[in-house]
Amino acid sequence: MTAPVLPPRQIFWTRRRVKSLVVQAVFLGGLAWLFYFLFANTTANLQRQGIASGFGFLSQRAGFDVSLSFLPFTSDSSYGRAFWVAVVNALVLSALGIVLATVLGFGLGLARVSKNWLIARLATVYIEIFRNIPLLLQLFFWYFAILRQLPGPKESLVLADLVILNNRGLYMPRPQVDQSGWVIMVCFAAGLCMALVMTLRARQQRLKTGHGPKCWFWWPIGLFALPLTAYVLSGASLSFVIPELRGFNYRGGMLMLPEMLAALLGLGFYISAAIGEIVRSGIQGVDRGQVEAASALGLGRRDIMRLVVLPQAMRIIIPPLATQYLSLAKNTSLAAAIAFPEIISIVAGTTLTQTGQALEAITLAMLFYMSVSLSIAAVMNFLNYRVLRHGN
Amino acid sequence: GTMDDIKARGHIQCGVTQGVPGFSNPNDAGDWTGFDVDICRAVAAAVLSDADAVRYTPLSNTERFTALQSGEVDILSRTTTRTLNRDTALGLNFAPVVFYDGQGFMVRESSGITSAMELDGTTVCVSAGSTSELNVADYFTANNMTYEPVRFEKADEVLAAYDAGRCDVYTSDLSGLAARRLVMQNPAEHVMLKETISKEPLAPAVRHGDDAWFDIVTWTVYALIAAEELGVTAANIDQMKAEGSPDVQRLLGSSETGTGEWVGLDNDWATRAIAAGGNYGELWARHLGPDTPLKLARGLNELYTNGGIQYAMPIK
Amino acid sequence: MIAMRGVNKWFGQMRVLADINLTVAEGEKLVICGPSGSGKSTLIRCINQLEHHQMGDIVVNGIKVDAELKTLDLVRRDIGMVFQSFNLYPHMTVLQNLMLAQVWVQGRKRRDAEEVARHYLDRVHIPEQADKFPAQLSGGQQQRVAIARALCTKPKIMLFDEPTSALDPEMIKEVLDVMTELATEGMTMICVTHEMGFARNVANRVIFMDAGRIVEQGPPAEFFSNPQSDRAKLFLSQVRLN
Amino acid sequence: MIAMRGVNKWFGQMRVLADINLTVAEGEKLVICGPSGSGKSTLIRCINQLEHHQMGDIVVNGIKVDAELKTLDLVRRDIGMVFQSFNLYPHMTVLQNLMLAQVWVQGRKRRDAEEVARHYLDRVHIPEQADKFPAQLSGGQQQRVAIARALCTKPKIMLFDEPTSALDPEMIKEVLDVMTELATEGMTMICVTHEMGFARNVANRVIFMDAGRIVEQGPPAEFFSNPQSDRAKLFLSQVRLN
Amino acid sequence: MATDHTAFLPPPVVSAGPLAWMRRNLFTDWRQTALTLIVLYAVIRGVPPLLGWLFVDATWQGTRDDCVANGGACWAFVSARWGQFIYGFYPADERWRVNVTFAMLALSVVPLVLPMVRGKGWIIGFLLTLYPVLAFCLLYGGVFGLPVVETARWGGFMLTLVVAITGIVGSLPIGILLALGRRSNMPAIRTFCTLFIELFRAVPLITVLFMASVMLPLFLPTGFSLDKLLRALIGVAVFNGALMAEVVRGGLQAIPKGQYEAATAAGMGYWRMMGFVILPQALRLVIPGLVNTWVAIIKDTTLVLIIGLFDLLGIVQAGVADANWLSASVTKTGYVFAAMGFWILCFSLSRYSMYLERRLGLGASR
Ligand SMILES: Nc1ncnc2c1ncn2[C@@H]1O[C@H](COP(=O)(O)OP(=O)(O)OP(=O)(O)O)[C@@H](O)[C@H]1O
Ligand SMILES: Nc1ncnc2c1ncn2[C@@H]1O[C@H](COP(=O)(O)OP(=O)(O)OP(=O)(O)O)[C@@H](O)[C@H]1O
Ligand SMILES: [Mg+2]
Ligand SMILES: [Mg+2]
Repeated sequence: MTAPVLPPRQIFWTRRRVKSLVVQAVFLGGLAWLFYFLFANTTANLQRQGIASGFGFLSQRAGFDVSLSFLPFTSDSSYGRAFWVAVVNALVLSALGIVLATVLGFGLGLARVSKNWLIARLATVYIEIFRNIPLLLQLFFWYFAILRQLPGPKESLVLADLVILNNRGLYMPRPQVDQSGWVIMVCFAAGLCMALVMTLRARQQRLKTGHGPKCWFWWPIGLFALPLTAYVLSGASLSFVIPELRGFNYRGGMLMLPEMLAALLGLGFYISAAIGEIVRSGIQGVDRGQVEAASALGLGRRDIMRLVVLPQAMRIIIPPLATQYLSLAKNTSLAAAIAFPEIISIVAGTTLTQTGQALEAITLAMLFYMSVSLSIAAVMNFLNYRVLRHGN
Repeated sequence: GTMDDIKARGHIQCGVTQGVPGFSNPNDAGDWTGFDVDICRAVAAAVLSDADAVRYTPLSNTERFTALQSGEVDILSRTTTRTLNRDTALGLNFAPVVFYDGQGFMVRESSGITSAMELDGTTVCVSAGSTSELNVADYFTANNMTYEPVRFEKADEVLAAYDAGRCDVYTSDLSGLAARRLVMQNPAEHVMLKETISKEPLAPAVRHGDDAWFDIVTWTVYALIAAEELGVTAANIDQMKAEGSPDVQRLLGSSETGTGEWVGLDNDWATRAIAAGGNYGELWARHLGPDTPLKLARGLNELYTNGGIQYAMPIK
Repeated sequence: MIAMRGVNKWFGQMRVLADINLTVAEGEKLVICGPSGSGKSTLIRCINQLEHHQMGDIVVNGIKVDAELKTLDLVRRDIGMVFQSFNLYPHMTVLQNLMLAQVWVQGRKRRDAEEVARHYLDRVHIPEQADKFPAQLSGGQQQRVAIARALCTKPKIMLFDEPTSALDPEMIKEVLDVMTELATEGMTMICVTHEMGFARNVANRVIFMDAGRIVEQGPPAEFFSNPQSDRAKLFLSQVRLN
Repeated sequence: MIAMRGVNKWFGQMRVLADINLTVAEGEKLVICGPSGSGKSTLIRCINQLEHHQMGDIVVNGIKVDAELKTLDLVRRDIGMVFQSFNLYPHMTVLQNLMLAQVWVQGRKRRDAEEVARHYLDRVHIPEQADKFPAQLSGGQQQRVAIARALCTKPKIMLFDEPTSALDPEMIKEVLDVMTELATEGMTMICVTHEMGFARNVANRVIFMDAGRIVEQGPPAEFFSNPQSDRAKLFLSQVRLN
Repeated sequence: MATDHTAFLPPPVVSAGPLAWMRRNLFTDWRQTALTLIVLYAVIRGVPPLLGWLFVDATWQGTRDDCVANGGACWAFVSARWGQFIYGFYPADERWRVNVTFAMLALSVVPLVLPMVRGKGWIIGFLLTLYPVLAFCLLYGGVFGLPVVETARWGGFMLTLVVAITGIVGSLPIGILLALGRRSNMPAIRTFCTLFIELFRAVPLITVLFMASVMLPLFLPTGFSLDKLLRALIGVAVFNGALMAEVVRGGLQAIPKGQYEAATAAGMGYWRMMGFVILPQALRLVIPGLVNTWVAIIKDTTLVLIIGLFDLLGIVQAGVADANWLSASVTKTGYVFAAMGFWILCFSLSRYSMYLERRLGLGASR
C-alpha cells in the first residue's frame, strides 16, 4: 500500500458551481429587489401621508385601561408597558392552559386504552367532538353561550360563601402574605431549580458511570422545606381575603374573568383532545413485551401502566406534546376575539389603532410569538435529549 | 390623483362601519343605508353623476385608517372622531364635521344610577381602539374612580356584552348609544346618563396629500348644509334651480359664475349631490331624527340659525 | 405441579393448541421443541395465562387457572418467566428492574427487596452491574438480569421462551450456564429452546410439538437417539445441520 | 470507448479510487470483482458521473466527462445503468417506467416510445407484464424490467452494479441469461458481479480491485486459473467457498 | 403447516351473551364497577336533557318568543337564516352560481375518494388548475355576461368553502416549492426557505391575517389595492404553505436514494426527476398527513371573521346578535349549528385520512 494521498484542493470555479452561484445570485437579487420594492413603497406611503413611524410610540402614554394585568398598569402607563402587560397575560393564559390540557389529556389518553368499554367509548366521543370543531367556535360557545348566560352579581351561584360564580367571573378566596411574600416565592423558585439541577446531574452521572447519587429528596426539600423555612423565619403571616358583594360587583378575593375562564376552557378542552390521542398512541407504542413481562411478574394493570408503560410512553409522547404546547401558546391569540387582553387585543388592536402604526404593532406581536415558539422548542429539545435519552 | 382613479374605476370606494343603525347598516336586501352612506352617495353623485356608483367596504376600528392610507377606500365615512393625532400622525384629512357628538354612558334603569359620578367600581363595556376607550380612562382617573373595562373590537360585541349583563355600563358616542339601544332586547330597560364626557366631532376623512379630492369631499358636505340653509330640498330642487335666489342659483350652478370649475367638476355637481338624498337636514331626518327609531334630537347639529353650530362656509 | 387436560386454543379460526395433555411434576425440567409456529410459545404462555385458552383445564399448584383476576394473581405469583427479547424495563436501572415486582406485587420493604435483588444478581454472576441501565449491558448480561428478575419473586416454576435465540453465540453459553445452575438446584423448569446440548444435559423430558399438538415426548437420550415420528426425525435432522 | 487515466476519488479524507487507468474497447465485456468496499461501485459510478471524481480524466466516447451539466447530459445519454436494488419507479407501470426517459429525456413520441418499450420487454422475455406495477413482479422480473428500461434509451454502454446480489437463487439465472444474450449481441458492458460463472463465460476481461486500486486484470480463464496477487488468490478462495 | 384436518376444528362459541360481555367490559372488578356506575349516572343525567333540548323542546318554526317559551333549541332561527348561513349576502337571484360551483367540486371529489376509479391524476389536475379559474369566474362574475358579485357580499358556508379550498389548493404548490427549496443544495435558497418556513410556523395564523389585512396594503404601491378577501386568501395560502412544506419534506425524506440515482442515470435533470419520479411518490406517501393538514385548514377558516369577513361562524355570530332573535337559546342553537357543520366536515375528512393511512399501510407491507 502506498502512503495515503490526500484529496487535491477543490477547484472552486467549476462551471457547475458557477451556475449554482448565478442562480443563487439571481434569487438573492430578486429577493433584495422585492424587499426594496416593498420597503420603498412603504416609506413612500408613510412619508407622503405624513404617518409617524418608528418605535418611539412605545414610551408614549397609552391612555387606555385593561381589565386584567399582572403588572402595575394605569391609563398613564406607556404603550411599552401595555405590551408587557399583554405578554404576561398571554403567558399566564398559556401556562394555565397547558396545565389544564395536560391533566385532561393524560386522563383522556388513559381512558382511551381503558378496559372499561363505557369509559373508553366516552373518551373517544369527547376527543372526536373537541378536536373536530374549530377552536374559535369553541371559545365563542363557552363565552357567549355558557358564561354569558350566567346570572348577574346579585343572583350569583355561591359555594360555601367562598367560591362565587356569576357573569362577572369566578371569585375565589385569595391567600395573602404580607410584604415578605416575595422571599418565599424566591425560595420556592430557587428550590425548584435546585431540585431540577440535582436530578439532572445525578441522572447524567448515572448514565456515564452506571452509578449515581440518590436525588429524590431534593424535591421535597426544594418545593416545601425551603419555602416553609423561609415562611417561618421571615415571620410572614398568611390570611385569606374572601370576596364579598360591595356596590355593583364582588370585591376582594381572586377573580377569574369570564374572558379568561372561557379562554382557558376552550384552549384546555381543544388541546386536551389532541393530547389524548398523543398519549394513547404513546401508550400503544410501548413494546407489548414490556406489558407481558410485567404481567408475568404479577403486576396489576394499574401498576403496569404507572410503573412500566407510562414512563416509556413519555419518550414517544414528548415531541408531539411539545408541538401541542406550542400550538396552545399560539392559539392564545384567538382569545382576543372574546375580549381577553392579550397581544392581539392590546398590541395589534388598541395600540395599533390609537397610534396608527400598523407595521410596528404587528411586528411586535409577531416577535412575541416567535420568541415563545423558540423558547418552547428549546425547552423541549433539552428535555428530549438530556433527560429522556437513555435506555435503548 | 384620487379623482383620476375614481373616474377610471367608475365608482367610489367608501369605508363604512360594520353595521351601526342610522349611520351605515345593510338593509334586508343587503344594500347599505344610513347617514354616513348618504354622504358617500352625495359625493358619488357630484363626481360621477351617479349616486349608486359607490362600493362599500365595512371596516373595523383597527382596519379603518390603514384602509384609507393604503388607498383601499377613497373616503372614510364611518363615525370617526376628528382629533389632532389622527389629522397629523395618522396622515388623514378631515372634511367638515357632519355630526357633533359627545360621549355618554348608558346603564340599566334598575341599577338606580342617575349620575356618572356614581359609577365607581363598575364594569364598563367599551369599543377597543376608539376615542371612547381613551375618554373613559381619562374621565375615571380625573374623578378618582376605578372601573373594569371590557374591550371588544367589534361594536356588535360590545353591545351584546352589555346587553347580556357582562357590564354595568355601556359607554360610546351618544348617537351610537341611541342607535345601539334600538337593537337591545329591551330598549326600555336602559337609560342614558346626563353627562357628556367628551367632544366627538364625527367627520368624513380622506387621505392626506390629495388636495383636489379633499376639496371635493369638503365642499360636497358644505353644499348639503348650504342647501338646508337655503331651503333647497330634493323635492324642490328643479324648481329652485330655475327660480331661486342668487345664492341658490350659484349653489346649483344655474348662475353665470359656476362653481364647477373651481372644484374640478361641472357646474351641476352640487345639484346632483343634493338631489341624491336631499339636503343635510333631510338626511338627518331620514336616518337619525325623531321620526326614525333612533329619535335623536338635532341639538348642536341644528343650523346656526336655529341655535346649533352647523354652518356652511360660503359657496362663492 | 402443572396439569393440562385437553387444552385447546384458537387465534381467530386457527387452532394453535390442539388437545394438549401434559403433567409436570415438581422439580421436573421440561424442554419443548418443534418447528416454528407449532405452538410452543403459546403453550407456555397459557400456563401463566399471558394467553387465555378456550377449552380444557390447566391446574397449576392446585389452582385451576382461568382469566379471572384473582386466580391470575395467585398463579403468576408462583411462576417466573423469561422471554426471548429480555423485556427489561429500559427506563430503570438493573436494581430497580429487580425490585419492581417485589415492592409493588409482594409488598416487600425497599431494603429487603434490594437485598434479595443483590442476592440474585450474585447468582447470575453480575453483581457489579446493579446500577446500570439495561441498554448499557450486553445481550447475555441482559438475559441474565431477566432471569434474576424472574427469580426475585421466588417462583416455584420458571418458564423460558427461547431465552438464547436473540443472543450472539458467545453469550449463549453464559445464559445456559446460569440456567443449568438453576436446574441443578431443583427448580421446576419448562424451556422452549433449540439448544439441543442443554436439552440433552439438563432436561428430564423433551416434548416435541407440531401444528399445535404434542407429537412425541420422552427422556432426551431416547428422543435424540431414536425419534419415533417422521416429523421429529425431519426436525432433528434440520436442527443438527445448523 | 471508455478511457480512464489516473482517476482518483476521495470521500472526505478516504481515497476510494487510486490512480485508476483503464481502457475499454467497443463491444468489450468487462467484469469487475473484488472484496467489499474496494471501490468497484464507485468506479463504475464515476463513468456516468453519479459520483464526481476529483483527479484524472475519464473520456467516454470521445467526450471528456466532468461535473459540467452539458457533458453529463451527453455522456448519460450513451450509458445505461442497472442497480443492485432495481430502483424501478414504484408509482408507474412497467410500460411507463420504460417510456419515461424516452419521452422526457429523448423527446420521442409516445407511440414510438411504447413500441420501443414493448420491443425491449420482449427482449427480456416478459412482454406480458407491461401493465403491472413493479411491486407485483418478482425480483428477477423487476431486474429484467430495469435492464429493459436502461436499454430503451439505446445506450452504447451498459453498466451493471451487482445486478443479481439482491435476488433469490432461482431468479439469478433468469437475469444472467438476459445479460448473456445482451453480451452476445455485442453491447459494451461493464459488470460488477461476483457471479464467477458469468464472468468466465461472458467476459473478455476480468478486473480485480482492492482498496481502490486495480490489482490485477486479464482474460477470465487466466485470472481464475492462475491469479497473480495474493489478494486475488485469497479472494477467489473465499468466493469459491460460498 | 396444519397437517391434520382436526386443526380446522372451529373455536368453541365462548360463553357470550350481554351479561358475560358486561362482566368483562364494564364490571371487571369493584373499581371498574364504581367507575362504570358513576359514568353511567352522569350519562343518564346528561344525555336525555341534551336530546330534549336538541329535539323534544326545540322550536322548528316561529319567532324568538316561541323559542323562549319552549326553552329548547331554536331551529326556527336557523331555518329563518338558512339562506344567509349558506350564501352570506350573495344576491338571491345569483345563488345558482354558488350551487353550480360547489356541485362541480362535489362531482369531481366523489370519484377521487372511491378507490376503484382510474385516472385520478386528471381529476386532480383539473381541480388544481382549471377549477379554481372556473370557480372564480362563476362566483365573481364579470365574464360570460354574469353580473359581478362583490366579494364583500360573499359569506356564510360558501365563504368558508372558498377560504378552505383556496387554502388547500394554494398551499400545496407553495408547500412543495418550499420543501424542495429547503432540501436544495444551494445555500441561499435553502436558508431562505428554512427561514420562511420556520417564521410562519412560529407565529399564529391570526397575525398573518392581520398582516394581510392591515400591513400588506402599506407595502403595495399607492393606488394599487388588493381585494380584502384576496389578501386574506393570500395570507391563508402562504401560512398553510409553510405547514404543508414540512409534511411534503417528510415524504421527500422517505424516498430511497436509489430513485434519485436511477433518474439521474437515465439523464433526467432536476425538475424532470422531481416532477416525474420523486414528487409523485413523496406526495402519495404523505396523503394522510396532507388530509390532516386540510382538516386544520378548514378549522382555521373561522379566523377570517376576526378581520371582518363573514364566514359561516362569522355570520352565525352576527345572526345571534340580532335583536329580533337575541336570547340564550338562540345563541346556543346558533353555535351548535355551526359546530355541527364544521364537525361533519372535519370528522369525515379525518376518518378518511385514517382509512387512507390503513390502506396505504397495508399496501406498503405487501
Ligand atoms: N397474537 C396472535 N394472534 C394471532 N395468531 C397468533 C398470535 N400469536 C401466535 N399466533 C399464531 O399461532 C401459531 C403458534 O404460534 P407460537 O408463537 O406459539 O409458535 P412457536 O412454536 O412459538 O413458534 P416460534 O418457534 O416461531 O416461536 C403461529 O401460527 C402464530 O402465527
Ligand atoms: N457516499 C459515500 N460517502 C462516503 N463514503 C462512501 C460513499 N459511498 C461509498 N463510500 C465508501 O467508499 C468505499 C468504496 O465503496 P464502494 O461502494 O465503491 O465499494 P464496493 O467495492 O462497491 O463494495 P460492495 O461490494 O460492498 O458494494 C467504501 O469504503 C465505502 O464505505
Ligand atoms: Mg415462539
Ligand atoms: Mg458496491
